Amino acid sequence: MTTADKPRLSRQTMCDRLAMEFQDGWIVNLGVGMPTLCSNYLESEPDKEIIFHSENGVIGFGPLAPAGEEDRHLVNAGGQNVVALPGMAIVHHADSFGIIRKGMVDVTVMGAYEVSENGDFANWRIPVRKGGGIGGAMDLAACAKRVFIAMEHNQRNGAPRVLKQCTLPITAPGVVKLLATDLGLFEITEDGFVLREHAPGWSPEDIQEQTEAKLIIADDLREMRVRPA
Amino acid sequence: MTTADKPRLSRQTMCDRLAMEFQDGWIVNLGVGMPTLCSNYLESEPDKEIIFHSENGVIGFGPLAPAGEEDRHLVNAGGQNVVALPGMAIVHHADSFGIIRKGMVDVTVMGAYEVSENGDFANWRIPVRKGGGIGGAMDLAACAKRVFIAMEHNQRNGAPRVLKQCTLPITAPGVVKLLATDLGLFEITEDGFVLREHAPGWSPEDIQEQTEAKLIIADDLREMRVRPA
Amino acid sequence: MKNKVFPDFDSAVADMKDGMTFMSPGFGNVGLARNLLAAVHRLGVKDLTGISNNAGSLDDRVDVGTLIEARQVKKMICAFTAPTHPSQITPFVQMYNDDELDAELVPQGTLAERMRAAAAGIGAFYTPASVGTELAEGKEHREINGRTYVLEYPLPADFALIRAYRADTFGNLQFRLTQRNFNPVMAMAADITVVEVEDSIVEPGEIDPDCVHVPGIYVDRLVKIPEDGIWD
Amino acid sequence: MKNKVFPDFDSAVADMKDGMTFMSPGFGNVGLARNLLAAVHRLGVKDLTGISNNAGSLDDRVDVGTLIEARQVKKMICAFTAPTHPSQITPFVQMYNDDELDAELVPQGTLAERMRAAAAGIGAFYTPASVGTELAEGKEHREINGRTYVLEYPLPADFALIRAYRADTFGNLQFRLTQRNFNPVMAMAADITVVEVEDSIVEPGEIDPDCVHVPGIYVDRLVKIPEDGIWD
Repeated sequence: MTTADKPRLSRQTMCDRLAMEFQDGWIVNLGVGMPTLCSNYLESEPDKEIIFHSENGVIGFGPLAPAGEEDRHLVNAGGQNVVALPGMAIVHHADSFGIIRKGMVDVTVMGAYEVSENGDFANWRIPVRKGGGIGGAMDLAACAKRVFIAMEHNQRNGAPRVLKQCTLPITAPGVVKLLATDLGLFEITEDGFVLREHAPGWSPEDIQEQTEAKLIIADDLREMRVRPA
Repeated sequence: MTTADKPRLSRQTMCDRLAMEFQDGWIVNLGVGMPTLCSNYLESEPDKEIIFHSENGVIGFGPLAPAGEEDRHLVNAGGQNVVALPGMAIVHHADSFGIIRKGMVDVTVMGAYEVSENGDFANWRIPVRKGGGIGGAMDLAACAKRVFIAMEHNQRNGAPRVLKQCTLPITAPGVVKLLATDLGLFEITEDGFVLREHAPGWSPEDIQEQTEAKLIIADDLREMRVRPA
Repeated sequence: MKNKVFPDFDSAVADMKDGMTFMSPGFGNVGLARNLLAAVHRLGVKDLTGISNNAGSLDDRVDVGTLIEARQVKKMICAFTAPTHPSQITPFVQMYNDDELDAELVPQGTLAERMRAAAAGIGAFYTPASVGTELAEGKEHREINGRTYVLEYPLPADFALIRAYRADTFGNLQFRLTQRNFNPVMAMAADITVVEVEDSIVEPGEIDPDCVHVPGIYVDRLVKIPEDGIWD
Repeated sequence: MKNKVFPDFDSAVADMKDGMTFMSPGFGNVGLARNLLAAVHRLGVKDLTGISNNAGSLDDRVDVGTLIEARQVKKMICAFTAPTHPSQITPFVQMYNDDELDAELVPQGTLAERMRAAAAGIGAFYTPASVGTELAEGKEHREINGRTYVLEYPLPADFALIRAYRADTFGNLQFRLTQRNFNPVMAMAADITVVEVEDSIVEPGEIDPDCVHVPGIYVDRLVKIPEDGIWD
C-alpha cells in the first residue's frame, strides 16, 4: 500500500488532540471552521474549565444553542448562536481586542493554508485572488500566548502544506507552537520542527515524504493520542 | 479716589458673566474652586439646558446634594457630593478623557495664576514650590472647544496677573478665549487682547494700569453685564 | 433641548451627502442597522466610503452589500476583502476584482482600535498586529521594550449607523449581548451618530446610569424600529 | 477552577514584594481600596512605586499617603505632586520637597490613557495634552493632520488594589456611580488585580453579562469588606 492510500486522521481527531493541551482555566479563542470542533472534545473532560473568548466581545460562552433555543443577540466568532453560561461577560469590539493584545488569550486555534518549519503560517490570502479575509487572525496570531493550527497535511493535489518557507503571504511570523494535521502532531521548538505523534500506520518516513519541512523525530514519538496520558 | 480703592467685581459676578455665554445643550466642565460658581447662575436661566461633565466620568449631573441627601458614590471634580439628574451616565476615567480629547467639551472654565495676551495661561505650578498639581487641566486646556478663565485681576501684592507673557510654566499655549476678572471681561482675538466689558467705575485707562498686557478697547465697550442682552 | 427622536429612518439620514464616510457595525449578522442602511439605499447618495467588519453577505437581507450593489460605495475599509469561502462571490468581491471599487484591508483589532482612537482623540498608536506581514509594508515600525509595533492612525467618519437595544430620549444607549460588537466604538467615533432602536426609547432616568453603554452626548438621532421594520 | 475569594485583606496581598509597582484608584475620596492599602501597610513592603491620581490627603483615613508616611513608597506617578492649596502639606509633599521620594507628574488624562494602553496591549500613543508645556519637554513630538502630539508609553503595574461595589466569584465587577473612576483601567492594566467588594460577592450568573464593568478574566482575588472594615 502506498502512503497516498493510507487512512488519515479525521478533523475531529485533529482538534481533539489540540484541545487535549488546553489547561484548566485557560482563555481559548477558536477560529471559524475546523477549530470549533475543539469544543466537542471538552465534553469528555468536564472538570477542565475553559473560558471561551470570541472576537465580538463575548467571554465565557457555552456550546452551540439547541435548535429553537437560540438567542438572536448571542453569536460566536462564526456567527453561530451559542448558549450563555453563568459568569459570561460582554465587552465592545475595541475592548475585546484589548484582551487579545494584552496577551490574555492562552491559546488561539486557527486553520491555515500553509505552515512553515520556523512557525510562520498563512491563512488569509491566496495570491491569485485579489484581497483577503484577515478578520481578527493577525491580532490573535501576534498576541495570543500560544498559536495552535489545525490543517490538512496536503493540498487536494497532494502538494505539501507544511513547508520550509510559506509561499503565501503570512499571518504572523514564527508564532505557531503546535500543529495538528491528518498525519500527526508537530511541535515547533527552538531546535526545529518536531514530529511528536503520528497517524496510525504512518511511519516518520511516510510523513516526511508528504512534508517539505525537515522533520525532527521526537525521541518519544508515539501514535496520535486520542485521550490524555 | 485711586484705582486701587475702587470696588471690584465679586467672584460670583465674574462667574455669572462667563456662564452667560454658555449655550443650550453645551457640555460644560467646571474646574475646582471659583469656576463651580458658574452653576449658580444657570438657575436664573432654567430653559438653558447645560450638560455638566466631570473628569471622573460623570456626564449630566446636577447641583450640590442637600445635606443629608448625599449619595456617597457620586461626586464632582471637586469631590463634592452632587445630585443625579435623569439621563446621567457614568464612564470610567480613560473613557472620560476620551470625551475631553475628542473635543466634545464645549467649554471648560478654570482658575489661573496668570493669563497672557496671546491666550497662554498658567494654573498648575509655582516655581518656588517643587512639583505641581496638574489634574485634568492640561487635557482639558488642550482639547476643550473653548477655554474660559475666571481669575482675580491682580496678585495680593498688586502685581498684574494679565501679562504680555506668562512667567509661570503654562498649562496650554494660546487656548484662552474669554477671561473674566474682578475688573472686567476680556476676549482673546486674532487682533489681540480685547477689553469688552469693565467693572462699574473703572475706565479703560484704570484697567490698563492694572494690566501688563496691551489692551485693545472694544468699540462697543460697556459695563460688565449681569444679565443676558 | 434638541429633540433627538426622529419619526422615520429616511428623515434621520436625509442630510447624508455624496462622498461621505459612514460606519456600519455588525458581526455575524447581529447588530447591524439594516433599517438605516435601507434608508441610505433609498436616499441614493453616492461615492460613499464604508467602514465595516465585512462588506456584505450573500443573503437577500439589507446590509453594506446592498449599497455596494447599488454602486453607492466607492471604497470599503474592512477586515474581509475576499470571501472566506471561494464560493461566496458577493457584489463587493465581484466589483473589487473588477476594479470598480477600492478597498483597504485592516486587521479587525486594528480596525476597532483605529475607531477607538478617533473616539478618544488619540493622534496615532502602535500595535503589534500585522508586524512581519504584507499588511505592515510601508508602515512606520518601532521597537518598544524589545517588541516591534506598527503605527496606525485614527479612523473617523461622518456618520455612524447604529443598532441599539434600548435608548432614552437623550441618547443613552444599551445593547444586548453580542449585538454590542462595533456599535459603541462607531457611535463614539463618528461626527453624526444615528441609532435604530429595537426595544424602546424611554424617558431620561429610566436607564441606570451605571448600565449605559454609550453616553447620550455621542448620539444625535434615534428612530424606534416599527413593527413592520427590518428586525433580523 | 481557581478560587478567587480570599478570606481577608492580608492574605490577598501577602505575596506583594519590595520594589513592586501598585495602582491605587480613587477620585474625590470615592472608590479607593482603603482596606487593601491598610493590608499593604501592615505587610510593610518597601520601595514601592505607586500609581494614583493623587498621593494622599490630609485627613486621618487610610490612603496612598499612609504608605508614603510609613516610608514604603520610593516613587509616585500621579497628577498632583504639589498641594492644590498651599496649606495642604501632606507627608508626600513634605518628603518630595525634602527629596526623600521621587515623583513623576502626569496629566490626568494621559495617566488614565497610559493605563488603558497597558490594558489594551498598545505599544505607545500620541496625545495632544501637555504639548507646548514643561511636561512635554524631552518627549517625542509629532505633527498629525496639522496638530502636534506627544508620544506617551503604557503604564502597567504588578498589583492593582481595586474597590468594587459588587462582584461574582468569577471576578466580574460592577461599580456604583463615580466609584468607577480609575478602577476599571487599573483592574485591566495590572498583572494581579485584587478587589475589595462593598455590597456582595454573588454566584456567577447573578450579574447581567451586559452590565459587567470589568470582566472576571482580569480579576485575581476578591475580598468582601466586613462590617468592621473601612467603608468610607
